[in-house]
Amino acid sequence: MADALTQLGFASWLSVLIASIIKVTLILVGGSVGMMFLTWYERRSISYMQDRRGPNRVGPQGLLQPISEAIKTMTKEDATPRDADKIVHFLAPVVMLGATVLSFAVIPWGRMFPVDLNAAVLFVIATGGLHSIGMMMAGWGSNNKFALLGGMRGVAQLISYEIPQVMAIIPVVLMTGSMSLQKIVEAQNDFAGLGWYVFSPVGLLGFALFFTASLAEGERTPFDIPEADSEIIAGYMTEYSGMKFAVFYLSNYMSNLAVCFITATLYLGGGNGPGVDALGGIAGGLLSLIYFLLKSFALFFVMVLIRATVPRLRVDQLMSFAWKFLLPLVLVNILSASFWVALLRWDQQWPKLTEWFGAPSTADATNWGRLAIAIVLTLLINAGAVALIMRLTNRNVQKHLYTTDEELALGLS
Amino acid sequence: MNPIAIGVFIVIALLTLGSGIMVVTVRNIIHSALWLIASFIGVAALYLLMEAEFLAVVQILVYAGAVSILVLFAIMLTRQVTGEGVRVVFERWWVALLIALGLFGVIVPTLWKHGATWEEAAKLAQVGPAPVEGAANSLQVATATEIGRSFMGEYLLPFEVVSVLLLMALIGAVVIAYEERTRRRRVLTLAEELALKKRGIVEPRDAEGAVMPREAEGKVILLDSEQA
Amino acid sequence: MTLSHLATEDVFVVERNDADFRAGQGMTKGLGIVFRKFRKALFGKPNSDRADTEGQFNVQYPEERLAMPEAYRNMPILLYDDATGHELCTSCFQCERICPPQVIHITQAKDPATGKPVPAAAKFVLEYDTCMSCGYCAEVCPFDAIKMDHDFELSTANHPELDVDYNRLLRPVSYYETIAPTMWSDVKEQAMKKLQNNIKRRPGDIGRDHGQKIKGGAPVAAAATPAAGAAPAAAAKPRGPVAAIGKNMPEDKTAKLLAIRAANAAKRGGGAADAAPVAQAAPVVEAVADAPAAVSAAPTGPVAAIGQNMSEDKRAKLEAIRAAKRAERGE
Amino acid sequence: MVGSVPLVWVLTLAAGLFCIGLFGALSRRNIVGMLMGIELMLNSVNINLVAFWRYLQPTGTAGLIFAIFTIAVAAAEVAVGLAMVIAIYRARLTINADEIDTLKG
Repeated sequence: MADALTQLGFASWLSVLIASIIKVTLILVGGSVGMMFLTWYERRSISYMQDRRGPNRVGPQGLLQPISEAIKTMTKEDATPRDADKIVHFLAPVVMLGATVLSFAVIPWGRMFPVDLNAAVLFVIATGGLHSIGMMMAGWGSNNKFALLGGMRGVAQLISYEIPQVMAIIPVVLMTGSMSLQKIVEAQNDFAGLGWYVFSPVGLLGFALFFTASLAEGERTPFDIPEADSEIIAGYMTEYSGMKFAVFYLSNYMSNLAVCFITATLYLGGGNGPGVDALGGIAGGLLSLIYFLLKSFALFFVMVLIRATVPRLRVDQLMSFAWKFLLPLVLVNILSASFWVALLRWDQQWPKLTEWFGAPSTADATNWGRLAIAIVLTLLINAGAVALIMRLTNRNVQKHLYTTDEELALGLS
Repeated sequence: MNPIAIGVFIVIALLTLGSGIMVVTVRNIIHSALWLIASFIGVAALYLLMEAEFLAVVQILVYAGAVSILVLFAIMLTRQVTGEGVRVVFERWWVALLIALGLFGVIVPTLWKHGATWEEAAKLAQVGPAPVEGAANSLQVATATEIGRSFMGEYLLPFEVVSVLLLMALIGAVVIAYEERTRRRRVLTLAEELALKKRGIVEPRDAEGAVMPREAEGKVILLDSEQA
Repeated sequence: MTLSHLATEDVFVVERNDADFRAGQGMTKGLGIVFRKFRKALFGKPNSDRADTEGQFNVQYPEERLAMPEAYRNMPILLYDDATGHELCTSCFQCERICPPQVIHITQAKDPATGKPVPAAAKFVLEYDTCMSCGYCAEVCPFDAIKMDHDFELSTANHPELDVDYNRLLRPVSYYETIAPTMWSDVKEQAMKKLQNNIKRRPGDIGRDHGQKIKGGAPVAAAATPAAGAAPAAAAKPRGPVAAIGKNMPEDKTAKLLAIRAANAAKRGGGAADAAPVAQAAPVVEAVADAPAAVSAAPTGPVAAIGQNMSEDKRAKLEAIRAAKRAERGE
Repeated sequence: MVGSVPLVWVLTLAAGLFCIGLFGALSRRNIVGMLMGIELMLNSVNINLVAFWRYLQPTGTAGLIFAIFTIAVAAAEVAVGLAMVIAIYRARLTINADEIDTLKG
């Protein structure tokens, strides 16, 4: 975009500035409109899951409901507790929203990449990590015990789930050989745009693990412990009202949107799909955008489905799930990913082997054989690991850790 | 000269140094930690400006996301009292100020003395023609891929040593901070506190065994052998 | 809802002590159930079978309404005779005395010539904001002059408006007949007889024409509802005074509301035969076309309407009691 | 960046940050405050490493690698240091450096 502006006769620094401003505006507008749609979408779909109809009054099918609610929250009184740390209390939602908006800088819309950062994948995780600061500020600055509890819980949860989340991405990075989201999308364009990572055993397990960890990162049910309303009112948001609360809400939903976008990009091929390359040009770009949004909103539907189904976890269950279940599986997945890469991309890993056997190519018949071997091998490793972990974490195997009802009744616990 | 780059650099420098000064001068230790985060983010922006994208992201991930949170947790767990009249710095803080200013006074002239030499070297180091203003830099700076290759090749041994160090730190931190059940202190309920008071058992004491003022210690009592 | 309705596929027993490999089966099944609910609610027909556990049950309130049970009570109203315009109230102060929150205030009318009290009320004020809808007044009234209304859309931004005076409390008997046909038919004879006795003792226009502008038994209907042009007179007739309460509404909204109410009244089968064409004319009715047959058509008359929510034997019992009463009165 | 901002500016910034961190580490009574000062100093060193890498050897990786090692060591240091702070607090109920003087004669 900057080049086009330079050709129009702008000074180089001015064209860079203008292009950046346009991009930032588009990202902000896209993000907030997406968030508005998301709130409507979640409420409508969860309503139908609960045999209700949901918001359907404002605008066609209630589509304007988010706007009316934005107006409502913004005109509400913005109360600050007397003993709160005023500045920290004020800055907390700003930090939260800022972190979320930052992550949108690298998130692709179909095949449109706002910024193609080298370490884009890591960048998204890092900005997600900044949420914990905002949460801590909100919890501490409110001078409210529920807020502090919620903030502490939230931070503990966020830094625990960051580890499986980052490590679940490593297989994707290994298979692509790059951390740039653009390269990751390009690498999933085989088989007429259907060579998504989720179709390989490594990618499938990675997808499940990453999505689960992301649910916890985005504080979605069943991991919404920081704002468990039945226990600690609204967690770190207890003392927030009006505009600041709206900013928290916006940040939450925008980060959920970002999670869906990132998952779709990493594992579901981003904007890839049949027909995108054939069309090409602007039509292809539009089709890729449509594919991308479809995938993302299907993922969000799964989030809503989980929210409508699964009850909230306990804090200790949450932690043991991260450390005893997700983390070992993620490590095993990295192992099988390295097998996968070694079998399919050995020309890049071991130049000596290439010298002896020649480079593997997709057209080669032997490559299909290698692909089959890789699939079988990784499938065996992953399925075995899942079965083992399931078995080990089974209540019956760990019977000594649990008290039975009889023991409870006898008071032996 | 690219005015945008210089402007951005000055803004980042002011942010970093300003929040650094706030870190060491602010009374409230939690505010101090929050300013530290701002300083870290300023440094990350500086890395980004120097095209060290991977390092910038790592800086945010490790420093702003993890270290600062650890610091905040430590502050909150140790319940440092920052009321009025509590000294936050040593009595002879001006000595520290003199040392710091003296060091700065030594370093900066030295740097500027060699500045011209480094400029020459820097120009030589940029492969190809010197970067044209505003145009894309033709130079291919090292990216995450090269870093990875270096870690797996040239720097393999240090890499392994660092991973062992991290593991040791992990275990060590757990061992040091681990709290045995018998020594656990907890906040008592009002009823428990009253009951203990009635029996004359508990008066909160500080390290020297002197009775602490109630406002200062916040209902913490010792339940272990120290109490006897 | 009976247990037998729940087919075995709807009940999932998760054996907690099963040593087998579970691998999130419970979670998958749970997600499946919720998804099925979603599918049925989204694509299925609106569900009116209360025994079923899935599908859309919602009534889209302002457009669609459930029929009220006859005995539903919200706020008290006063009745007057359609034909003569005479109010049924004789200002006997029974209601004022029994009212627990003491929100009824009556002034007895006096004959201007003699200064003697007349069996009619000069002023009758009821504080709707404090009224608790206990229905004691209607219960205690010996002349069946005070009854409980079904109208619950009374919200207003103007608080003093809720101190309702005589001319806004009055409703014609025919209105009450449409909302509670059975209950009225039980007491009709008696009440009318008492009214005739009272009229004899009322000189002049006392006890008549409290803001109703009825002279000589002119039809009450259209007078008070100019806005309700769309709604047929017969059905709209009772709602004149109510429109006064909602006078802050825009015209078209009022008209719509009246049409809806007319349609509902027709659905209830409340005796008004000429309301039948309304039922077809009003567009709203189509929205609830799938509603249970018992609601939409009431061929068996008022009794069936009242007993919608009753069990068979209870209804039979009630019917027997009523028959006995009627026999007692010598019908 | 390169060609616009001289290397010396960046190094001066790093020197300033280092001195600020030094002042914090020396003057604060609170152990956590001292640790924060040390973090600032480590950051300024990292700035130096990256700046020298970018200006003098941009195609190599030595500067970046060293910066990453510094970050790793700093993370380990903070983890152990804060664990020690918590342990000290538990034993002495204070984290002021001048009050932890059991060894003083």
